[in-house]
Amino acid sequence: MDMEFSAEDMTFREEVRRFIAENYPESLRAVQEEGEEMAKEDFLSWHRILAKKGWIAPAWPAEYGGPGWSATQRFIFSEEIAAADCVTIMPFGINMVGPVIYTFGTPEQKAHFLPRILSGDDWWCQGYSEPGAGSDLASLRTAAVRDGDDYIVNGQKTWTTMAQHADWGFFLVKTDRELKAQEAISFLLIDMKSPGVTVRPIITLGGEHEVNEVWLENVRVPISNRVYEENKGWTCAKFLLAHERTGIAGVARSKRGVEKIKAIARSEMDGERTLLQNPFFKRKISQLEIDLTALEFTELRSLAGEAAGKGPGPESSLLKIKGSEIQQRITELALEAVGHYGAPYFRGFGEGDNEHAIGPDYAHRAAPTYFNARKTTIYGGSNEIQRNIIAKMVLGL
Amino acid sequence: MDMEFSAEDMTFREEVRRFIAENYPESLRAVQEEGEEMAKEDFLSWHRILAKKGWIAPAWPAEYGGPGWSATQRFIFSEEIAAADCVTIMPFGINMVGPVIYTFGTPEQKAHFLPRILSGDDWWCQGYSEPGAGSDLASLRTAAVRDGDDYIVNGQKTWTTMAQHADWGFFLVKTDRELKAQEAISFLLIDMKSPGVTVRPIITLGGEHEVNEVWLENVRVPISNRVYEENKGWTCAKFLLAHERTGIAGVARSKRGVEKIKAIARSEMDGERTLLQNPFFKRKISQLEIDLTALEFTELRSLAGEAAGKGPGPESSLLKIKGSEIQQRITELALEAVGHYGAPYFRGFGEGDNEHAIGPDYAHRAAPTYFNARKTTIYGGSNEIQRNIIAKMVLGL
Amino acid sequence: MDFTYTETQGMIRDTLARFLADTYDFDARTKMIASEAGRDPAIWTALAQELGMLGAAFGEEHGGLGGGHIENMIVMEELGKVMAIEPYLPTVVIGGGALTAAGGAVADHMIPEIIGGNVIIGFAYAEPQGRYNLANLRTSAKKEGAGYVLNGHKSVVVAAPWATHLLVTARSGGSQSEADGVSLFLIEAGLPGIVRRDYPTVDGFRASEVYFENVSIPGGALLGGEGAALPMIEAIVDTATAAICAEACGVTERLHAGTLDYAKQRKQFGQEIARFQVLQHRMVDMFMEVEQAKSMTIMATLSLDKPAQDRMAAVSAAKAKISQGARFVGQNAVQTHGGIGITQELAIGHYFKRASMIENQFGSADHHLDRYEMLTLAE
Amino acid sequence: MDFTYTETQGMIRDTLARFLADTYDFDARTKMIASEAGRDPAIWTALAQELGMLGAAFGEEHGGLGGGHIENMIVMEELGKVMAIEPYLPTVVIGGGALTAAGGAVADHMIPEIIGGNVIIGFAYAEPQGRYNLANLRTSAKKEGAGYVLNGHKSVVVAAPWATHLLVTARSGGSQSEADGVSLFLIEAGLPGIVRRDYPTVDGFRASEVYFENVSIPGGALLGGEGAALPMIEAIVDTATAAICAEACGVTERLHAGTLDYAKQRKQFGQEIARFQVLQHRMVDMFMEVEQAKSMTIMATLSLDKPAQDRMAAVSAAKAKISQGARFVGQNAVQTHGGIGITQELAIGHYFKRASMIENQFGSADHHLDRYEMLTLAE
Repeated sequence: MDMEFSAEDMTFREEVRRFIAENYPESLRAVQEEGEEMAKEDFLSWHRILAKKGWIAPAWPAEYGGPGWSATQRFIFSEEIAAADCVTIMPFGINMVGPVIYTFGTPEQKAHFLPRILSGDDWWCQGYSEPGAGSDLASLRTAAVRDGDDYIVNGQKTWTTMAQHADWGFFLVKTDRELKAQEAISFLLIDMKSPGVTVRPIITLGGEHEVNEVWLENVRVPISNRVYEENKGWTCAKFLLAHERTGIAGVARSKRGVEKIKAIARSEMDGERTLLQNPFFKRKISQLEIDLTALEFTELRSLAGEAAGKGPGPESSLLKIKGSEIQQRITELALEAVGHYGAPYFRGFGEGDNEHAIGPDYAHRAAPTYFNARKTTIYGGSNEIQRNIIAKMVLGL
Repeated sequence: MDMEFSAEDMTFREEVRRFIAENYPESLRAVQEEGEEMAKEDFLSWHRILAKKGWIAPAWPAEYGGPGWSATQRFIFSEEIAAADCVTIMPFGINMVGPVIYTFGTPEQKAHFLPRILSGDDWWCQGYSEPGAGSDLASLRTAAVRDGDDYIVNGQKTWTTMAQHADWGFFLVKTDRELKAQEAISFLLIDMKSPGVTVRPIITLGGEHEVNEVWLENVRVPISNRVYEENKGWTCAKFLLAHERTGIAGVARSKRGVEKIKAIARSEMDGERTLLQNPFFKRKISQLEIDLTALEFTELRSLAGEAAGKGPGPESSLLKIKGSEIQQRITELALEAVGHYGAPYFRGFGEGDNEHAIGPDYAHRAAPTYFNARKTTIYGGSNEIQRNIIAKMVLGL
Repeated sequence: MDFTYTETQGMIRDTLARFLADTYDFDARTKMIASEAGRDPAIWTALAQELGMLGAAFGEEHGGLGGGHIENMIVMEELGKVMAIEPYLPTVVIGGGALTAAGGAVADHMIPEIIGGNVIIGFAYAEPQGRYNLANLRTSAKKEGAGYVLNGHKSVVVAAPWATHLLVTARSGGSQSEADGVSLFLIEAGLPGIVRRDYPTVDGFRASEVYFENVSIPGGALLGGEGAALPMIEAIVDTATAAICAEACGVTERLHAGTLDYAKQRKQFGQEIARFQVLQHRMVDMFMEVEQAKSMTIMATLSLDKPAQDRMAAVSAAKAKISQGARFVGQNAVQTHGGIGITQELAIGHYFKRASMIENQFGSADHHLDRYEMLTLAE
Repeated sequence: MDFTYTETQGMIRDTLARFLADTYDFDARTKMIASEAGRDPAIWTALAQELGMLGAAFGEEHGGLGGGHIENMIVMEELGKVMAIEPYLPTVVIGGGALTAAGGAVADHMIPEIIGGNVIIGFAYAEPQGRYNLANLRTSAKKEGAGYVLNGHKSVVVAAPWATHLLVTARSGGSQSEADGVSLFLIEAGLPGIVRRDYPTVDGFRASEVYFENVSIPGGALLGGEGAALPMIEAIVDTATAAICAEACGVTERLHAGTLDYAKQRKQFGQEIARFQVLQHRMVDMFMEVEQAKSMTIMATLSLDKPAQDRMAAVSAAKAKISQGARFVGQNAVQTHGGIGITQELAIGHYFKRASMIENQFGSADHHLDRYEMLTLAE
């Protein structure tokens, strides 16, 4: 038992750090610091740089274009990416549909889609949730009916993140009205430019346009775009859910988030002292750091188990629960730290206004970010669902 | 709207305070400070003094021997009793069976039992819970079968507080095997000296003998000792449950408890400062005080509602939940405050040892009191049950 | 001891509740906020002239109904229930409170104007460096002739874009955080040298950064003694703090009720989510926070005329508890709603935003716990 | 990075677990505690001589198995699972740790005695005034000839009634809380002038107040440099703290497992209480605390040989988290059991008592948060 990184790992960390320093787009950094919504091209610029380097898909097998890293290397990579405040790589292609395709797809699907996911040529979105069936995937109503070599798809999806940019979406649809829910679901890849697909924005509390409703009206989807067997889509979905939960702890990003809070608390004054010298604010930070350490070592233990051949099991729900709670607490502390300047709201107001934001730079996104972060305990299977999963799968209740 | 006490109330408070100062037994105070278990006579000495004064049953109607006080006076009385650290008057006669008897009892029952409750001649205990049916009164199994002018009672009760001293007990028993639980229960008064009654101690975590198992084997109980109609005992039980919850907030005692913690924290050193100067310990005290203030004013609002003719409703479960949580937090702070000296355990060890306790006076009961206080969220309907009650009765869930 | 409303107080509450039910539903509020002005001035006029509501808390000698803190509590709770963005707090509670405290000719002139709905006041007290310390002021008021010259920068002055007047704290002497040397001025909002930068707030109000650049103000603008206004300002802010505690009661009551309604109708896994025990107990915990918020609001409101020490301890106890309760209720309302709770579409998310802002307004829970300890646990 | 046990480590764990399953069930433990001696000496002898367990953490040069902190972690976790009252912590982890650190002739002599089960050590470090500050000492060691004379009072010395030796911290110079001037002595427990007052502890151990009244001790009793032992004592206490973190993992794992078992069998309102969602989620939360306790214990244990700053921060982080977790798991185990959880009859209440004592042993959560902040967040 030891928790030191090997010399090779340290060298690797240096290499990653240097690569980011030398290649991360300056222009992107500027957009990030403004705190405005990213354009599609902003996300893609960094995606393409990583793709060119061969580092865009750390977890993919080498045969499909992954870099062939160890679990430790992937961990180091994610730490460095977070430490350098790089924009998030959209997970829908790389982390979600990609692994489903290389695990369950046909040779043709692999050959066509995987390279385009890696390159960023296709932007993906996820068509899972439906109105009235948030975390309850078994009660889906979107239906696909066979018509020759096609399915005709009708229904409505919601909470579809970044669908406004998407070229493709992967959808769970019912392909049999007779069978029980989980035996009647298929996994379809749908071209978002197909006739009958409509994307409508949902604006969230912070004013962000991240999620959408997607309406499907008589959308024609070739049967060849179904992954795995008909009515076996649940297998893909379960695989993907487990996959999605690894990394969802977000340890590296939260570490970076704690550092940012410290920086804010060093610059905010609380009377004659800095806010970081306020014992109670400091205590919230130290408690957060300690909880984050507990999460980190729980994730490392889980990774070690994975390396030893145990797949990410239902205990990864723990990582989701604790990870999301910590992410929220970071935003709570930021809002508390900025005091009066948490109130002003600028998004979409006075656009074209060249003046600097009101209050310190870090203040004007504190409240919207806090509001927005409430989603972390809701999406990806709400924390209540995660507790149900642990109760059932781990505790046998 | 105002929250000041009237001049009459202030005079009343003075009178109560003076009475306690002049009449509370010094010998009892000494026993309390030792922290050992009280003997029956210890409890009764103070009971008899209050009885003689006519103050033993603040809530009873004057016609049955109550002092005829207003809700505010009762509140003041309870505050002064707590502030002076008087021993608790056992509730089973005065607060529990007494009100049931004067509300539902026959003239004979009233004439016989009420004076003896007031005087302290009869010590009462409560036979409700059964093994396997803690808070679930509807699934009782103790049964009473008619035999001439008597019932023959068989069964087992548990968690029977202070039954080792009891002359009489009030019991919930099933009097009909056919009917549904709540329609088959009767409320019996049982002479604890009857043949077939066996009391066995249960020792709790702190080493206390407070609760007992009570075994009933062919115990013969005259039908004249049934309160209210046969199979209508549930009515008495519900009435009593509501009655029991008023005052269960324990605000006055908890206020006194907070003062004691402050005194401990003033005398315990934490390096160069007192523990009360430790910002985090101080914060726990201030948070506790504030939560207690919230509870106090919630109780006062509830009392005001009562005075305005609204009986104590199911929202009194709030008082039980928050009151018990606060009582527990007080004991947590005491244990935390005493540091190393929380560990030594003396009850029943080295009895007859005249030396002083190890560590400061306030230390040696901290851990047992903490352990014992876990009961407050369990008994009287566990806090989970109380939440179920609010969910159902207040929120309509 | 008595916790019941008088008949008049009951009428005030019922009248206001009916009016707001008619005029201030979620859609109407959304439209006001999205409008150029950010409000519907007709509402304010109606509150003043049709309902006489702006006079509820003022003395009869000024044309009011003879009420006080309790009337403010009633009004603020009702406004909270609909998330009203009306400038009642800065104008009536704060501005009116300052005028009542100061008395004299300015009060005799201005209070009827407030009651009539002709005046809106912005409270310019916060500064970028000052956090929640009311004495930490860089804004200066230099004596010049019979008047003063104001210079400085005030942060997040709620309702300033609508204001006819500004109530300004400034330093007429002393060093930056000293208790002595703080003065309070009520000035016209349009004076030369007052520069505003207006913006919306995350919870639907409009506010401004206000810059004073050599603003000449008359001597009559001074409320209270020159350099000796801090105790009065503290009392005013305590009154305001109790008022937003009352608003929080309205906001959290609706967060709880909305969650209850939603849970009873929303189905998952084949049943109403209200049937899940975890959610039931959570809604019970929310209920208990709302009830305790009400208790603490009454306690604080009834303490506002007590001696300063007692008043401050009571208000800080209430605000600390209510800040914590507002967070708990708001977060759990959103969580219980799931995705729909974090969209702009439903009212619930907006109640959550207001609850979140109330948390830190006039001081966070930590700030008030500090103050409470200083007053009651200093060793 | 590697979180797996070696084959030997796995064997140690399995052997110990089997032995304890056979010898240390709840009834056996209850009898030991109730006995005059308060323990069953045969167990200690068996641990030493049959299982060779007391040598697991010692170097081969002293006849041990060549292990260290990880072996202590394994043993302590297993002992925690049965609430063993064996003096492994003061004797092997603390006494053995001090001897290993000091080295030299005394180590060569004493370590084999420990491994053989012939020695029991009590760690006399706490004092009535000192709380968790290891340097706050009134016990004095005055140089006299080749030796020292000890005077003072040590609090709650666990296992002292059984001890052959005492490991004593004392001040050979400096003022009461100064870092300099602290010395460490290993002395025989029966020396003239050592007065004990013995008592049981609430969690089943035996302990003593130990009074030194002009106790003459030889110069060879000194471990480490005279007046310079504080860093070594801090390292030893950190090692002990990590060890009770491991014990806490065993204790809380059993609290959780016991609660799960009970909930699956206990019926109320016509169904197993394990079917109530509120209890399910609570048991999930308990599970998560247990898992995180394990993670933090590994983290702290693997940090014990790091530089002092890093070691202290790691141990304090772990102990703070585990103190909180032990309280949460213990309280909820009892609550879920209901009345039966607070009787002496069931094991669960005794696990709760041990968990409650672990909370503050070697420092409360607040103490360790303070230390963590001092090390990592000092500005």
